[in-house]
Amino acid sequence: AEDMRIALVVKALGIGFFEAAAKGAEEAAEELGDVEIIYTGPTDTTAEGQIEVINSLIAQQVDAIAISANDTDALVPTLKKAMQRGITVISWDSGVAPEGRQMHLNPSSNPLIGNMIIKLAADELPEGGEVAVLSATTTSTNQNIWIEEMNKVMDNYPGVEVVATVYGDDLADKSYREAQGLMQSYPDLDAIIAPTSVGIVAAAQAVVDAGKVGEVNVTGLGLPSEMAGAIESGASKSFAIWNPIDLGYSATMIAHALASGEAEAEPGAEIPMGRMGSLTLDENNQGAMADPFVYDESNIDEFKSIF
Amino acid sequence: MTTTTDASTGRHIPDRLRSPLEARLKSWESLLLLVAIAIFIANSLASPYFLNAWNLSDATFNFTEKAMIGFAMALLIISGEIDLSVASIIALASTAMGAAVQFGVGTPGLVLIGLGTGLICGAFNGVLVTRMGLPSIVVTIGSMSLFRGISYIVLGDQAYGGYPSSFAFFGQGYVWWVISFEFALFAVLAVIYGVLLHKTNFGRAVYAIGNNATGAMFSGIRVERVKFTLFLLTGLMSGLAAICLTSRLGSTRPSIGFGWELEIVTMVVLGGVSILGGSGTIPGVVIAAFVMGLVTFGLGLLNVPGIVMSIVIGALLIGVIALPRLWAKWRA
Amino acid sequence: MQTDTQKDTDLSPVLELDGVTKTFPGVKALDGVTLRLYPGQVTALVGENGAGKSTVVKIMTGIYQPDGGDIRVDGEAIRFPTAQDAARAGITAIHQETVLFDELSVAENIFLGHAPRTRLGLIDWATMNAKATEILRGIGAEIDPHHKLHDLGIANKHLVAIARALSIDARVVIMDEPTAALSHKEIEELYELVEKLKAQGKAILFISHKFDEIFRIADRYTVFRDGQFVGDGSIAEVEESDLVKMMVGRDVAQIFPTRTSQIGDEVLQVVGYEHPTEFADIGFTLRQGEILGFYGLVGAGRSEFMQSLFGITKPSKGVVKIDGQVRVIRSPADAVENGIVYVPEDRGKQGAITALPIFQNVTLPSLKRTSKNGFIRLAEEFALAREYTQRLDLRAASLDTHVGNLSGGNQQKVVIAKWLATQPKVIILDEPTKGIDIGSKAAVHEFMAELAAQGLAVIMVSSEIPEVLGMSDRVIVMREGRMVTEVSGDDLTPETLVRHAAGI
Amino acid sequence: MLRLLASREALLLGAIAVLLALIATRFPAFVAPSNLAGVFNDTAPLILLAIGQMIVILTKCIDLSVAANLALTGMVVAMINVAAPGVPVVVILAVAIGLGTLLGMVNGILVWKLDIPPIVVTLGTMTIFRGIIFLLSEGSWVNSHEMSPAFKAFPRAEILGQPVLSWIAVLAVILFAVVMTRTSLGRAFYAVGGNPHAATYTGIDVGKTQFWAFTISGALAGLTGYLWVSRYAVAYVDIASGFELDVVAACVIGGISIAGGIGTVGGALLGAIFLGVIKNALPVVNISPFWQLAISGSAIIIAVAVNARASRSKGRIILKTAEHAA
Ligand SMILES: Nc1ncnc2c1ncn2[C@@H]1O[C@H](COP(=O)(O)OP(=O)(O)OP(=O)(O)O)[C@@H](O)[C@H]1O
Ligand SMILES: Nc1ncnc2c1ncn2[C@@H]1O[C@H](COP(=O)(O)OP(=O)(O)OP(=O)(O)O)[C@@H](O)[C@H]1O
Ligand SMILES: [Mg+2]
Ligand SMILES: [Mg+2]
Repeated sequence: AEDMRIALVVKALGIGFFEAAAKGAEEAAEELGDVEIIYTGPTDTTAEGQIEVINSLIAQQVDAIAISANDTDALVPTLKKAMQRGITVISWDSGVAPEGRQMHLNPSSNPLIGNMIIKLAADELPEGGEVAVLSATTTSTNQNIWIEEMNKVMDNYPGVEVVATVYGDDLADKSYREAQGLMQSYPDLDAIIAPTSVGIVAAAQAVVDAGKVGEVNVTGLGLPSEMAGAIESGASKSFAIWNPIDLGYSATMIAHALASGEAEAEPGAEIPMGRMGSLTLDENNQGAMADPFVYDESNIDEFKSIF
Repeated sequence: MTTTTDASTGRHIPDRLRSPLEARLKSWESLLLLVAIAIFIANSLASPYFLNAWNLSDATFNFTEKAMIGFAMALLIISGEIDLSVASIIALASTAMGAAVQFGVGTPGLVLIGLGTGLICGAFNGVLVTRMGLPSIVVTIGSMSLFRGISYIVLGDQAYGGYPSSFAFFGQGYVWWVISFEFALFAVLAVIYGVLLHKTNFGRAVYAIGNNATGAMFSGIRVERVKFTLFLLTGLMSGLAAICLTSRLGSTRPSIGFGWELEIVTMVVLGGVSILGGSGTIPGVVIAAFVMGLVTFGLGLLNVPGIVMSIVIGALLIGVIALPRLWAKWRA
Repeated sequence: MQTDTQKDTDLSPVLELDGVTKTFPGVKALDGVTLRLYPGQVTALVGENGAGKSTVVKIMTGIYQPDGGDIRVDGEAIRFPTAQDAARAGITAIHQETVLFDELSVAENIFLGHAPRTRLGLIDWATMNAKATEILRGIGAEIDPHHKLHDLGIANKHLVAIARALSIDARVVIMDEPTAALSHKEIEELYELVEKLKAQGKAILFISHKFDEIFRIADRYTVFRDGQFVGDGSIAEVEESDLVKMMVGRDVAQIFPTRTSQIGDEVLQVVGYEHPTEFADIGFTLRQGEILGFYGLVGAGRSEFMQSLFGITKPSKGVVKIDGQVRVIRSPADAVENGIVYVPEDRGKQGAITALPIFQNVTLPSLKRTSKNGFIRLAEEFALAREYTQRLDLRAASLDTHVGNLSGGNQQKVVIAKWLATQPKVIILDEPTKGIDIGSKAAVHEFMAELAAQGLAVIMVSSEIPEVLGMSDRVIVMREGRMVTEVSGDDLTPETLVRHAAGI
Repeated sequence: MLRLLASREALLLGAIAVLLALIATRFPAFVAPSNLAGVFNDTAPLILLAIGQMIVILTKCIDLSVAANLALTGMVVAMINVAAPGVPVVVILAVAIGLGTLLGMVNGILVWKLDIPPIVVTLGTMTIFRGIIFLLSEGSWVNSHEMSPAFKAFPRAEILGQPVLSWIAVLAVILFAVVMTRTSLGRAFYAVGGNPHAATYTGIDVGKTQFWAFTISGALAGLTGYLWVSRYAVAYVDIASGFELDVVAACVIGGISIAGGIGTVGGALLGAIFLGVIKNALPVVNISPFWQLAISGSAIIIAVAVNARASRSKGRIILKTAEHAA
């Protein structure tokens, strides 16, 4: 039979996190045997760019689209069109509004992540202190949700105060400058939380350059390969991430299951994800893959060559 | 100390040396049309999905909104000015419409607000350029940041949604079979702008101004008024594009349409409009819109990343201008 | 004069052009011309507009490359790939258009490309300013070399161009209509300078349409017609009428047209026109069929006033009445609607749109008449353009030719045709025959007379006394931005005009 | 006019001083010398690029490809560093400047030999350069931990208490101030932009001079490419994307006329610093980042309006009575 074509659409090509996810997708394809992966995405993180990509995927009549969205709402009409033309659409990592997809795969549960990022900072601050958030773009869906979840649990960390939230737009230089600005405006700053793999690297570099290693701890979500240096220099004590390879693998497995009719996307359904077990959907047709994993001095060397 | 000659009757001067047909055949547009046809053929050979009415119809969305602005931009560039703030006008107009939705404004009201915002932005640029005599490239680099900046101030990290369902027609509706509303609008505007530029006194004034604004003023043309009108038109078209794009996306974020200004300028220049002003045609811009749409769609079907497509567009832009000149040099 | 003639048989030419050809798209600007320049002699180059005079200058100075033929310096064939190569060979030129840099200082304009250096090889500004002062003083120009060029009037700019030409130690000095923008006094100084250069043994090429100055300073002449060499020889052995005949190819009588116009009703009245810096106290009336001359030294502010009347600049005070009605003119478009049109002095920039074809230039202000509901009708445009260009005896390959490809004189005709086609009430001609050859000049004069005869009111700004006297019914003299007097009838003599213009 | 020019730069200096004073009222630490030195260091790349852009604009051209050139050169040297960590920084610098120069020459050749309008050429090469980065890197990033310590250390190394990055900007300002005022090439840039027609008559080859302007702009972009990548310790396709507009904005604010022929190195320097201060100050004084774009846009518009007002000609002075009044 003809191969099933599954498109893995990412926020932008070239980001280490998504390259790793693509690896996972290929792994899943190999395991499934009759699947061809189309790894694609725009070159900059815009919704318009993703729409053009999706349009060409619709034209190619792919069987499934698994997307990490640059915008919750803007992709809905196009993805609806895809579904009307019989294409299975799921979102993963960064979600699309429910009308625009059949289901959403969260890398982890949002409350867990929100709690994790503040906990990583707070664990180093037994006396409490000032922390600031360096986010990606102002429109990034998942960052905004995590920060929201984080704010919900702030009461559990008395003495720790979030003094500012700034945006580095997932650009290294802008993130760097924002981090610098934070350190200048808040001379007593104790930690920078960057729930983005671009921001966390830039913030660590800024801390090193400002000579504030040991004073300002950088934490958040990052890739071991990119953060190895920061852990080594001490700019970052620890950070977390789920395994992007697993994420790409799971998204592919789910897309395959839905497209082949093996599973149905409806509240309460259990969808098989190969070696990752199965995913249970909640009332919004969402599910969480796994808990985030913490990396520090003790295990960084083991993972830095993997992703 | 002057002399007189015997009252000489003037010599006969022929109207033209070259027939208009000959001129047309040797024109930029013919060259570009050949390029477009070549790309079309290449695309149909390269991908089995290309020759499909619905796919081709979907592909037109890649350029219709940009081309609407491109038409007005062509006139503006021919007159010797430029507007780099168009994409930011889209953002501001979209933001204004989004805000209005929150107050329960209906579709007709939204359309008026979108167009009105475009006009106001166009007037802002127009006043700075024509009244204060500032260079348009600089003014619109400034207003590019300003207009989008206002969107960011209003929206921050929020988005506007909840557009009425009837509003979806502009970006998602079809007038007949595969002909989308946007494509129909594009076609109608192409004709309107073609006539305006090539068949009216206004168009003639635009060319005169682009070639020599001082000379045009000394010839009794109201140069500032014409330029101001062109800025208004460009703003209006940006407002119109904002309506279509917002309707197509169904939501508004301040980053909407980011980077479009350069794509639109590229389209216009590829269409043979001289960036220095004074020459260019609407048919050229229409063909250029198709060329760019075909290139992105064709390469998209092969899953070529967008940045590689932009290499092709960049190379086309330089190549299509450079090749005839190289050819002429080589023959000389 | 006798000795000069003697000289040129003995001497060999410094610079010699032989069989030089230059073709532009559609025009053979030069067709195998010959030109010889001798040391210590002034050679006048004469010819109608478009005869190829400026083109030959540009070839001698490395700006254009000839298509064929030889350039020889001291008998040796040479090529000038750039202007600097020509300068190195000792050839320098004052070009017809002032080609200088508004944003640079006077000194730098003089020395750009050959500035004095310090020992480190860096530009030595102090020496440059000192040398510039010296050269300017040498030609009697009191200009501060530190000033930026755009702070200077057109005449002073021209003096800077002359200084630049002298800053190069040249053997050949070319002057392409150098007196066109200069006042009486400055022209006299230029003549002295030419004598001085001659005495230093330099070869001088002098291009002019003014026969009085040619006969005053030239030793030899060369005549071009339609890009071809017609003849050369010693000035002492030729009559003005012979030269004219060689230039035009036929006999021409030298008279101003007889004026037959009926002075009619008053069309234009200007009361108390004033501008903060440019002009003041201007008031006059103008009637149908009348030619009103405006005389003054170059820089007297006549052009500025005319441009204000045409709506380009805003006067601070003053009223304009047309046919007895007060009119507010805020832009040239208003002026044209009210029947006032202006043929500017600077035709390349203001007069014509050189990149557009002739017919579009002619119909530009009349589009309302040739179109229907704002839509263009080409046939009517061509008809209108043909009518007026033929009446002015325009020389062009076709009405589709770009105006930029025409010679200066023919460009001027296009501008005049453009305005006549609007059927105006008042036409202002600013230096209408500046840089125009003798044949076309007569045509312009005749046409002016004809316009007046048809009831048009004409204002003519001119710095040439014979033209002012020969054409005007009345003359207004301006000095330093003010109207000093109005002269008519028997008072119209060269002496009165000069006295009032100079303020003596 | 000399006085006017001086006053134009003085005006900008004044504006920067006022801006700093305003910031100081809300955040005194910002104007501490060490912090200002930091702002200058941050602005150094913008200064370098603005000098190159100024020269290009002087010749009536524009170079929209500087940021793409920077990114491409940066990526190439980063990849060289990854492939051969032992290559000394001097060689890396030479490669960066050399490659940047080469890319600048491509622009220059197209403008000079084929007479294609500069904005078209650089619009095209801008996308082509970015595309080439993608093809070279296959879209992947070069990260901090992959770069050798020496590669990253160079711009940060301190001489007399200031980082090398700052010193390079200072040297470039001095070098180009001399080039622009005291060499024939420098003056040719002014001549070509001021009046190309007259430049030809003076024996200056307009196209060739523009070629050199692009070449210099390219060389500076290449140099900045290495400095940028090593300073931020990352290289990917989109670095410095959109930065070309900041560079043009710095020039405009610095009083460089987009029509060519007018502008100074000092102006470009001050324009860049003005933008640099705003960019650095906004996050510090706690103005929402969402205001940043609108503020820099307004600054550009105000600057160009002020500059235009200062240089507007008020007509000729013919009347004797007007002479003293003026
Ligand atoms: N750059 C050019 N392109 C095309 N044609 C040109 C160009 N320069 C000059 N010509 C043409 O060459 C011919 C000679 O022009 P040129 O300027 O040498 O005349 P001229 O004798 O100096 O006239 P004038 O007395 O009006 O200054 C004219 O027909 C003119 O139209
Ligand atoms: N410094 C200058 N900068 C720019 N344009 C100038 C300058 N000087 C003169 N002009 C323009 O050049 C033309 C000729 O100037 P000119 O010196 O003949 O003065 P004018 O006011 O025209 O005097 P008039 O007409 O009385 O001779 C005019 O159009 C004038 O406006
Ligand atoms: Mg001439
Ligand atoms: Mg005058």
